[in-house]
Amino acid sequence: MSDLDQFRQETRAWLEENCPETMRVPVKGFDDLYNGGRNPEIDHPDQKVWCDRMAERGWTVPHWPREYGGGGLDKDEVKVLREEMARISARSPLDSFGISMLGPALLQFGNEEQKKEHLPPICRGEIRWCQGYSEPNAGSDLASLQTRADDHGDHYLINGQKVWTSYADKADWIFCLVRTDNSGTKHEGISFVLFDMAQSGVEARPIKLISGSSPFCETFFDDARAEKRNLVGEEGKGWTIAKYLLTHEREMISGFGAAPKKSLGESAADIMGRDSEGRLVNGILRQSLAQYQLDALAFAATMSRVGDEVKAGQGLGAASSIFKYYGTELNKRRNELNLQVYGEPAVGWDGEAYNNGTLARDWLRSKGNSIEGGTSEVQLNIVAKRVLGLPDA
Amino acid sequence: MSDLDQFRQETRAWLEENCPETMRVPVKGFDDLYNGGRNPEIDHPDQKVWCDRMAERGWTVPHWPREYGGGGLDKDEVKVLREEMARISARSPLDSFGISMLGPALLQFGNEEQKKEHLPPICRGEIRWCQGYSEPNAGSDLASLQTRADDHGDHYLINGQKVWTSYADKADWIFCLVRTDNSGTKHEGISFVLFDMAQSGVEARPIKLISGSSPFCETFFDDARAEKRNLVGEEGKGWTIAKYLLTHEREMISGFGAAPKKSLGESAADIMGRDSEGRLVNGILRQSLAQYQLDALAFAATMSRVGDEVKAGQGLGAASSIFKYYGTELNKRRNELNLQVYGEPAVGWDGEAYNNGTLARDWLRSKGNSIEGGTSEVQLNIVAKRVLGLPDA
Amino acid sequence: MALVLNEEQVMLKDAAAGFLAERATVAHQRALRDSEDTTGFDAAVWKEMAEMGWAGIAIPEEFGGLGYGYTGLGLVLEQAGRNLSASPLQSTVLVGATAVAQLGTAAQKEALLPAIAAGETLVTLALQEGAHHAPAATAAVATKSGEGFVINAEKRLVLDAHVADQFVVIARTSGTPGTESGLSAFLVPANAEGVSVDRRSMVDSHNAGTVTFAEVSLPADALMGELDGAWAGLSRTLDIANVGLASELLGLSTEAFERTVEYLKERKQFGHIIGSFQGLQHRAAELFAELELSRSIVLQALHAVDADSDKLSLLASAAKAKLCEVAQRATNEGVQMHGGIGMTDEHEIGFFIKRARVAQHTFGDYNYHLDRYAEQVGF
Amino acid sequence: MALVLNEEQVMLKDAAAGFLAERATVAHQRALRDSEDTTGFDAAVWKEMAEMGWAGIAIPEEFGGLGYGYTGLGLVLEQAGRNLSASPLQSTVLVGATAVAQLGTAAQKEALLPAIAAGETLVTLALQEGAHHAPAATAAVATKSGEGFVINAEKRLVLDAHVADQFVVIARTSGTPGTESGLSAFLVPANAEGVSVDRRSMVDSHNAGTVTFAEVSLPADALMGELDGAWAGLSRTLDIANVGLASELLGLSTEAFERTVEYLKERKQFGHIIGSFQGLQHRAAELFAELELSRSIVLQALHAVDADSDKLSLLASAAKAKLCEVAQRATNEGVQMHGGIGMTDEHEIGFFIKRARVAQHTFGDYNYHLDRYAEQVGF
Repeated sequence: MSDLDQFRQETRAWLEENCPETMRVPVKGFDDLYNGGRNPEIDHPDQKVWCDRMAERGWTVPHWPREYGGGGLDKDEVKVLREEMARISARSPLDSFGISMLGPALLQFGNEEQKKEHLPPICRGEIRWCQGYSEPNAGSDLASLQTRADDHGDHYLINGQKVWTSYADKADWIFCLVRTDNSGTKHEGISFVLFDMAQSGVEARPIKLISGSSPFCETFFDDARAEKRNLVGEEGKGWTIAKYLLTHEREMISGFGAAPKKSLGESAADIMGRDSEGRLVNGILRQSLAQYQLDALAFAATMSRVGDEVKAGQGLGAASSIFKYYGTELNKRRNELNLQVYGEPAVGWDGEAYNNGTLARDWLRSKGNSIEGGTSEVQLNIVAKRVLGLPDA
Repeated sequence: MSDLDQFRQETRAWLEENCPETMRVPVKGFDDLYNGGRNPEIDHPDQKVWCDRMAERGWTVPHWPREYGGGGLDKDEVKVLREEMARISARSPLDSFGISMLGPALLQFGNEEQKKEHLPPICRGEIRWCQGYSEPNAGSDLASLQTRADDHGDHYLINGQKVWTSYADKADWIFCLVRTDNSGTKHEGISFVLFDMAQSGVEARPIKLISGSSPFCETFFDDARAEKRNLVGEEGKGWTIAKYLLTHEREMISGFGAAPKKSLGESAADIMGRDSEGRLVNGILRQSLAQYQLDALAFAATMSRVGDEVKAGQGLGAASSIFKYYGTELNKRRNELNLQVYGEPAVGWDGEAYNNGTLARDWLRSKGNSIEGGTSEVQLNIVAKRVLGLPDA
Repeated sequence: MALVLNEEQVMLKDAAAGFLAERATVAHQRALRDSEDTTGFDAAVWKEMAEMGWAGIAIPEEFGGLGYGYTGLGLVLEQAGRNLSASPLQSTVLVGATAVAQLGTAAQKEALLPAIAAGETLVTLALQEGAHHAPAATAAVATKSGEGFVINAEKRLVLDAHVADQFVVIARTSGTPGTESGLSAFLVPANAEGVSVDRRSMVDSHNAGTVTFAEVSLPADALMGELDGAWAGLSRTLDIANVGLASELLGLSTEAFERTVEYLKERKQFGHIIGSFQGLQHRAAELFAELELSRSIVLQALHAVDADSDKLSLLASAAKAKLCEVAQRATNEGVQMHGGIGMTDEHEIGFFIKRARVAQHTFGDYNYHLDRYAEQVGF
Repeated sequence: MALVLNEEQVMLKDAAAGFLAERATVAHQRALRDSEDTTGFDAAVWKEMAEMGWAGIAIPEEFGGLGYGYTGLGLVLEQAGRNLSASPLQSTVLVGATAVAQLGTAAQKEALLPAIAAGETLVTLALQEGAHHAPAATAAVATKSGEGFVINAEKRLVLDAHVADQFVVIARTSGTPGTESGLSAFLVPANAEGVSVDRRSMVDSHNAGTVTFAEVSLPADALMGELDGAWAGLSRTLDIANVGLASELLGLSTEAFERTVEYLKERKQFGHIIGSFQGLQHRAAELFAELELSRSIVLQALHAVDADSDKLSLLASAAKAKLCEVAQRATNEGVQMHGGIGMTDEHEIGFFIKRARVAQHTFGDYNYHLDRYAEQVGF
């Protein structure tokens, strides 16, 4: 038996024994994921049990090094673990910005002490992180941020305001872009610091969205304290890390646009009926649906192609520059079509008959996809200038 | 009997007697119109007979004053004349840029001598005019024109190059924008002059278009002479006249987009067939056609509305600012749909089976609609800035 | 009829604009929503509207109305669209009164139209059964029982269902679902036995509900017009309803657009007013063009109603399809161009996108009406 | 199969790009057009192509081909699209050889495929009868006559009709127009009695014609495959033909786009390089995105041919529909963004828009294939 087969056998056995039955049911939505933290939101006690057991083996973040709390698994082993978890429909034990955003940045830009201090608690689900990027007067123009960090010897004092900080009201620590220097161009003088949210100088107020949920906050800093040992990278060089994370985030958001499992056109035909040739009765909607599905197919093919090109050692091609833009626009189209296909229940907001407005709320939420993480307009600017080489105005 | 009834009776009788039978057949296309000039292109001798008879009464341009060779008719009389001509399918006796473009400009901006000199020959079809506006390096940016007019006392010497001069190879005189002064902004120092094309310093070379026809020329001036008495308006103030004529031209071009008499959707159903419900079999094309026809209907309603608003004394509303843009874009859509509806014969270029490529050539010609007379992009800039009040970059 | 407003109409439009911008604004709508108001509109405001005659604006003078025609009502609805004002204008003035006028007997008109015109009675149409507007697909059944009828039906998206006094219920008295013949209309009081109303929370926070008619016994005179013969009157009612909704969507889209253009003139990014970026300028200019087309087709459709044109169905579907398309574009551009702030509940632009989609869906969306338009045009 | 090119394919692509950019460019195409060349392509260039093996690129090695598969042919066609090269690549290599391989008997394959691969024989498909591609609607009839058949047909848009040696003619041997069964394929030599070719001048100045088959007598062995059973092989031939045309349109669109972007970087208006205007930048960036999607779907469809995927029909229609859409947009933007100069015959951009529309139409346009795609997907 190969090592990998043996690993599979052991993994299967361990999962069978350790994954609680309640954690073998798929999550219903974002709110159902376990995010950890000092005061975790726990819908079911098994969530913590499951997270702790996985964390003990480093399997909450199986591809990170063991020394930082990860599982130290190689690509093939990670794949086996995912497959075996999928086999029993095991939930992901832990979902957090620490894993998806800060961790990769620290592994790339952090010093040894920072990795040692911050990564293990992320793996164990002990500390929940949020991201302090956008500001009220710096939306797409992120680099014009004004939140100030004043040098006080071994620490900074932070003053200013962030907005669109995801779950800042529930996070323990923040990774935050601050201005340590005003003298150069706007991209210079930005620093990337980490600090604890549990201090008197920090206040987070949730923002209610048009979809009715409040995943984001306005966050205010009034002499909030950040230790200098928690400055990541050099002072004034934080923009490099910010760009790295923005790209990372865009790739995550673009995933929204993947082709759905069930064809929307078939759902439409089920709901609205077919003509004698088996075609959706309404030919107008049929055109929009066919064009949407065609584009979703071609977009999925493009994501595969770029993946295959990377695997073949050809590097990340120019096609990847369109992912964020196209994926989010596609997702918005999909959501508009949902309203047209599902009709009256899709414009319902509350109540069981409308499944608490899931379709409408998803539709409204999708409008943010082409704004957050760099608007579609900014994406198109980037393609025009960096890929096509068109000049500045 | 009212005066108008009597006018109708007399007009009817006169037309019956004077309009040759051959001129009671509708023209087949642009090339079939009579344009007059020193060396007129005559497809049938009756063209000149008909033009001369009408010109004698001033009816080639019935709404111009009698003193300048027009008919001196009021609005109601002009309407009666048109109706009576339509009754017997009488052709328009004369079609020229002199009537449609230069005449209105001279009536507005010319001095008495200029009107007396130039308008009567236009009415009589003796002089054919062309327009010298665009230059190779000043397409949309018309005001950056470089053709130079140097002052030589009683005349200018013109040097430079024009492009897109319609039928310059067939015209006798040109109305031309030239630069008389380089010291101010680009809009200043432009003058509007008239001169004879029959001189050694003028050369016109036809440009072959993608549609295969050559309605436009490149025109070269090498010390071409223009008399100062043929400067229209003040020296250096020609831009005002140019703008007046551009607006005039845009309104003419926007007329292309009017809703067609026969519904394209019905033609498609005749050619491609209907399903059991009577719908065009191909639902994809049906969607495009329905959307096109809907937009054509709404555009026609908009042109009516603006006309009614003007009649009601409300002035020319903001809606008129979209005519050129929308009308030409609509016409391009119509022509693309023609290819899809008529299929193989519509991509034919020559030969009887393809009616000498009429559909394809019209389709190609339509591409120029959104370029000539101010591109669609320039039109959108104008709406954004002048109508919506959005700021300059 | 010239495509311009006459003096009387301009005055009406200005009056409506002034009144609604003060008394029934988006802020008022937000307050109604957040307080979970049980009426769902401001009864005092509605009373004032009725006093101004709006409840009977399109009702002939012989029945106590103003007789301004549907062009007049369209102008008021356009202003309601600009302010997202919730009121019984749609349920009762646009649809209910029209249904009574088109379908009712002389006695029913005598009884109801003056009461509607006085703002005393709310009448609404109970039609839709499935997820989509599909009037010929009506399957609800009314059966003969003695002199009268017994009706069984479940109807969705009934406007102002929770406060209506009377329902105009469309049910099948013969034929099979999918056919236009065999449909009849009945006048059913809200307090009849077997009628139950489930008020529904829709995305626009306006007022609609599901109404169940369980073995509801009706006297013979509850029948409106001919037995089995409701189609023609229903069709005309729906055409008018859709022209009215198109008017509302015109106002809504225009207001969303104008607010967005204003925002483009204020917001700075990358050191520039974002309204100076040509990419946004061209999109705004294109949308402006579409809104001008929208205004024309709505006005033409309103005139077709008042002129009793035989092109009404064609123009009604044209106007509704065009306004569904343009409202979707205007509200989507509105949110996108506002950026992050447009995603917040605190900002008002979100109210426009929400109301738009419900109005688009009501009595047939873009797909329904563009399809119907193509049929009317002959292909 | 990974969606990347292997080393062999990259070399093939580079070789094709180099050769065509030198020997069969738009300028060559213009010269052929203006001299009213009777062949319509450069026979010497075609000979060189055949010497490089392109005539047999997708033909199995057992029949004298290169056996590079259709992915290889697609790469060459993409380069032909970039240069608008006229040659028998479409008529014979893409369609004719495929029809023989899919429909022919063993003897027919033996006789024809090696000759095609050697560049010695041109074979083309004679299918379309009406204004539109509609294979099931075929009405031309072949009747039994003794041991053989007599065929009567008028076929349009037959590629390279005027120089073809053999026609693969689709005719009905039973059934009624509109049904898929009852169609048969016949191999008809161009010099058979009753065959007349009318070369047609199309907008792209490439080569197509109308072929009339008047009482053409054929021996029994002219039948390709089963009597009445051509549908499956014809369908597959058409799927492959459309994937090949999509490859050509991909090259054409990409080239038109790249030339336009270059022009945007050079042309000045209002004191600025026009490529600095955000309105044009966004349109160019959107088109770039569509071209990347186009590349992916074409590659996926080419792989589906070579992998004998059961999704071929779905992917072929997807690829052709997408490329019809994108080619239309890319060529229209090309002319518009070039402005006045783009309208002149002297500039080359016009050649792209002309070839695009003919390639779009050939074997089914956007409307045909998006409709077919929706059917394949199940609605």
